[in-house]
Amino acid sequence: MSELKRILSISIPLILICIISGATLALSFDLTKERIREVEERKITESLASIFPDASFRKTGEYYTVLVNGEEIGYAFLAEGQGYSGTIKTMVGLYQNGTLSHIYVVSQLETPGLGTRIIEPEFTNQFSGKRIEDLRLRREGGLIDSITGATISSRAITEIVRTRAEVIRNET
Amino acid sequence: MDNLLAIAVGSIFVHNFVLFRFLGLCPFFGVSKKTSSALGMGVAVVFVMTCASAITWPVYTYLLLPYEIEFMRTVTFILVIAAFVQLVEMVIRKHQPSLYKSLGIYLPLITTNCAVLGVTLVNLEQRYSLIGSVVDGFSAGIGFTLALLLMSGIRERLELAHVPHSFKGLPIAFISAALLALAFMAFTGIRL
Amino acid sequence: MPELIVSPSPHIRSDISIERIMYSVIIALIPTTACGVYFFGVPVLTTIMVCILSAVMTEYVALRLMGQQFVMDGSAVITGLLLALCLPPRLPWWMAALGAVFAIAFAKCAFGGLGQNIFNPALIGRTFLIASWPVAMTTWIRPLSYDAVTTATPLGLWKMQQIGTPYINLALGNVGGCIGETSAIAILIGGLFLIAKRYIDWRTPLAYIGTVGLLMLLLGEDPIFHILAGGLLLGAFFMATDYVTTPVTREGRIIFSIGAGIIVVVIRLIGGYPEGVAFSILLMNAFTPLIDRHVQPRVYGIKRKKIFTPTADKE
Amino acid sequence: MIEAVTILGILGVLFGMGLAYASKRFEVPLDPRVGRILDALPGSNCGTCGFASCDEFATALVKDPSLVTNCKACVEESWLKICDTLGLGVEKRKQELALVACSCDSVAKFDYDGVKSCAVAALSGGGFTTCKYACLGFGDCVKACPFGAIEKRGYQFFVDFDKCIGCGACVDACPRGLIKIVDKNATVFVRCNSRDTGKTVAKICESGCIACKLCEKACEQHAIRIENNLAIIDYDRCTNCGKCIEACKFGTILSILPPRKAVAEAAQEA
Amino acid sequence: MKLDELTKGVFKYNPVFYLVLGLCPLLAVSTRVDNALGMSLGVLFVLVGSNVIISVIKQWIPPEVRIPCFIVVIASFVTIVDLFMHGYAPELHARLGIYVPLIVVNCIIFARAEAFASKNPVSHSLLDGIGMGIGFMFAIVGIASVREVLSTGKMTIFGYTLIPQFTQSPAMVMLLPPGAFLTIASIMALINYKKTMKKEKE
Repeated sequence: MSELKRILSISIPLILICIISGATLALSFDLTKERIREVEERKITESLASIFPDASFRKTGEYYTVLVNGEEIGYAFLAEGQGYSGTIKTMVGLYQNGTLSHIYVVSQLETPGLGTRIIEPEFTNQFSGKRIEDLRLRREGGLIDSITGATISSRAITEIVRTRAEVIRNET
Repeated sequence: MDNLLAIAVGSIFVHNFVLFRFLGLCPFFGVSKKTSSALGMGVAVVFVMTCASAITWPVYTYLLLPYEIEFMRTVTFILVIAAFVQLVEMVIRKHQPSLYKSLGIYLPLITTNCAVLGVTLVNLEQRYSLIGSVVDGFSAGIGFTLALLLMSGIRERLELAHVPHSFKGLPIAFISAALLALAFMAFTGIRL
Repeated sequence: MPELIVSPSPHIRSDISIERIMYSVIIALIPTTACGVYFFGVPVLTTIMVCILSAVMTEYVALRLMGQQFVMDGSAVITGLLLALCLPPRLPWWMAALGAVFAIAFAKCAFGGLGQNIFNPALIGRTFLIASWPVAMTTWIRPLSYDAVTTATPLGLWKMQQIGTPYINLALGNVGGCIGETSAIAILIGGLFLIAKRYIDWRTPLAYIGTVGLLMLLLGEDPIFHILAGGLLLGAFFMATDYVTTPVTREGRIIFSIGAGIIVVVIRLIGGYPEGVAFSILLMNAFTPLIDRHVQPRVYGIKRKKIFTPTADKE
Repeated sequence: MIEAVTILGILGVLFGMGLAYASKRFEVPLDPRVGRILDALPGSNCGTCGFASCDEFATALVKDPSLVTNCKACVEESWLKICDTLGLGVEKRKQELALVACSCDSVAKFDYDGVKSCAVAALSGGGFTTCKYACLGFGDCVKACPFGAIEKRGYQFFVDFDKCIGCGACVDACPRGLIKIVDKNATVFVRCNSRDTGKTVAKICESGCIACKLCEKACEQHAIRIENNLAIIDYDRCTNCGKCIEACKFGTILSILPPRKAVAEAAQEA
Repeated sequence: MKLDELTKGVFKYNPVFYLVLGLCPLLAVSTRVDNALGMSLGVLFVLVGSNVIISVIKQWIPPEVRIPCFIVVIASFVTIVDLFMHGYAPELHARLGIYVPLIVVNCIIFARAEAFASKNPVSHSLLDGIGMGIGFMFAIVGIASVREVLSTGKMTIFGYTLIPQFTQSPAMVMLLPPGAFLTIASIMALINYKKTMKKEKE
């Protein structure tokens, strides 16, 4: 019996701490849950609005169907993948005819001053109106000019957008 | 399916945990004075990283995800890692005293090695599968060991050099790390 | 002051001194430098002078700060010159100067000065500049065009646009690139001079260039193009043969060269940069202490000890 | 909320129980004294006890308590604790100190151009100092000291009394055998190691021992005698009266000085 | 006496420069001053919280489960920081990335829990936590300012420009890992140099 007692006396403090910690965390999660959801949603709506202003969206599976005056004009979806030093998350707008409307970088952790320039309009505007097949760097036979000194980031985001766009096109 | 070779090369060279992600710096500078201890630490880290990746993946996928409590990942992961390391230490101590003498002393250092928790979090961020995670854990450990071994070789040679007084000890170690990181930029952008 | 000077054995009697070797290397670099000036115009002389001057000045100041005597042994001149030779022709002079200062201060003097450094200072200087000012460091000008029309290096053309370059241009140096890396013939002349004088070991460049050529051949690329293009020859003859930062033994040096060759191939084929010679030598510099440890000559009568035994300190 | 608590709770139960069970199951029988001794030991792993680490030393101590004097690094309090744990009678421990037995500014007979190490310099042409017993000054002893207790001031070396534990690591490092281990309470010390005749010493050194025997005569305890042209103190007899210091009136010629005072003075000068 | 516990962490036993702890976040997030400030505030909170809690509960913890218990406490505080930062400073949270959860394994926190909080009363542990946290903040903000100024040619904190753009071609290397190592190497060499100067004066 003393063996059991010993085991209990050792494990009970840890169990108690775990339970208290679990409760505290659940509580703080509840406190911040709404706020975090709002923040995340705002990010999505902001990025959707920047790609298709004056449109409404309907969530369809993994992407959003874009409606203007009740008419389907295209799709918007999130593409994410590994950049130079972290995950790049991009909102992509695709017209039904298979050309891109625009892209908007939701989050990235690239090198400030170098890779972060992928969020600048000078770079992202290049994507507008391009066909999916042309979404490669120019040196690789595509139509996207990479940012000088940040080829890796430029290539990463181009690849991320293209791969995801191909998947979405096949789904719709 | 993950490209396992790409994961391995990425974690060993391109996104080396020490020289690129800045994880595991304390043991990197602490245990790199001698090649023999660097190797011992490296082996221990490879072992723990691989196991930690293998254990935390099912914990996350089957315990945290279904109940929508992903926010508890930090707590559960670190608890799992800490308990696991302590268990391994006890087992080795009992059954393999000679192994304990050579590797065991590094095990307690590993619990608080940010590279171990780091690799499990990176696995999540990259959404690797179980096998991908294990490969990533293993190769991250190898990358750590590689950096540690190179550093220890450099520092052993520096023992004999007339390093200026102000640079003796840690400053020159940091400079060596800086130059090593410069050299490791070679692997930037490797694609498989 | 006593006149007699005593030093412990071994006492070597030879007229080869550090100064002599250093100045021979400088002489060996003259053809290359001349080609650089011819192809890229007189302004490159500024870059070269700025690099040499800042290297020597930095060494002077650093040694004074460390309380050591400054000796004009020519090593700082070589570092400055080599750095200048692997910079783009129209790099702003202050960047070149900063590169030389960084190379001498952090890669050489911080480690204790001549003979103590782990990494090749000139290459550290170049890599530092690439990391700091990637755009300026990859802006090349067309040779013999004095209005400085920008162009790409042969390796850049090959990697980005799959365009080849005629061998004759590569051999003469009539292509875009760093000041001293374009003319294969000029580098070969200097390199063979050093080999003939026995100041460098012929095995190092041979193993290095051979590895690159062989691997490229096996992987279906043009080996001659890859040997002639880029900084491979300059690196193989003048940087991979550095006494201080490469292994001591013959076997060690061959391992060093083969490793560097493999890294060059990896970077050129799948890496993010078109050229990898500088990085390959730096990486192998980092491996040098470990190589030296492994490839120690066996002491007669003593069993080779296991070098890596994971043990607790002081077992 | 419930899920969070339950899952973390379950993990807690799992690991709590697991660790508790494992700690029993994989318990390594350990002499409890080892732990207590280890606590008392300084933990600096200096290695002067002849063992690689304090840990190993503690294990060895339990087996052979007579080794207890090997550790010179532990303070009085821990020493008592260790003796107590081992069941030894508490005895006052002899505390020792290293001192450098040379005080001269030696003149060089030739320029030495080699590795900056006393050991190498001593072998090259018999050492470059005119006095063949003099300190070579490259500080091999400083490097050998695991506690950083030896410091170079000007040309001479001084021992920090707070840091030095008398382990003797420096004694082996000095190729000229200039470092002596003396009792920590001693106040007299011969800061010269020259066995040359008085005439020779007088010619080349301003503060060397010329074996004039004045100190020998002055000592009431007969604790000083001249052997091989050098004054040697028998610390077992010495009462620290300081008469010899006064007797060594040639001022700089024979310097028997209380080490503490000497260092304090030298420090002031420097 | 008590004030000692507070100030020792800031200067005499600065966790970064004297104890050489917490290097990973120090170098990883010191690319910009505002990242550094956010990170060090997080660390400060966790350090103080865990120090206090651990020194309260220390007497009930059996040695066999000491490490798991401590680490769960620390991890809980970190998760709280993570959640609130996500909700109320989403941009900062996104920029710090996985380094927020990695505060758990910031060696400063565990080292202080082990070495100080588990042996000292609550009030001392509180002060120790604050002191060490501020010491860390000093170090990381210092390093971040050097790196930001040199690598961007200007300095802005939360939108306010402190130093306007002074060069068009700043040294990008300072943003990359080598720059981080160089900065801390130079700072430590400077501290060493000051120390030797002081010693020589004595």
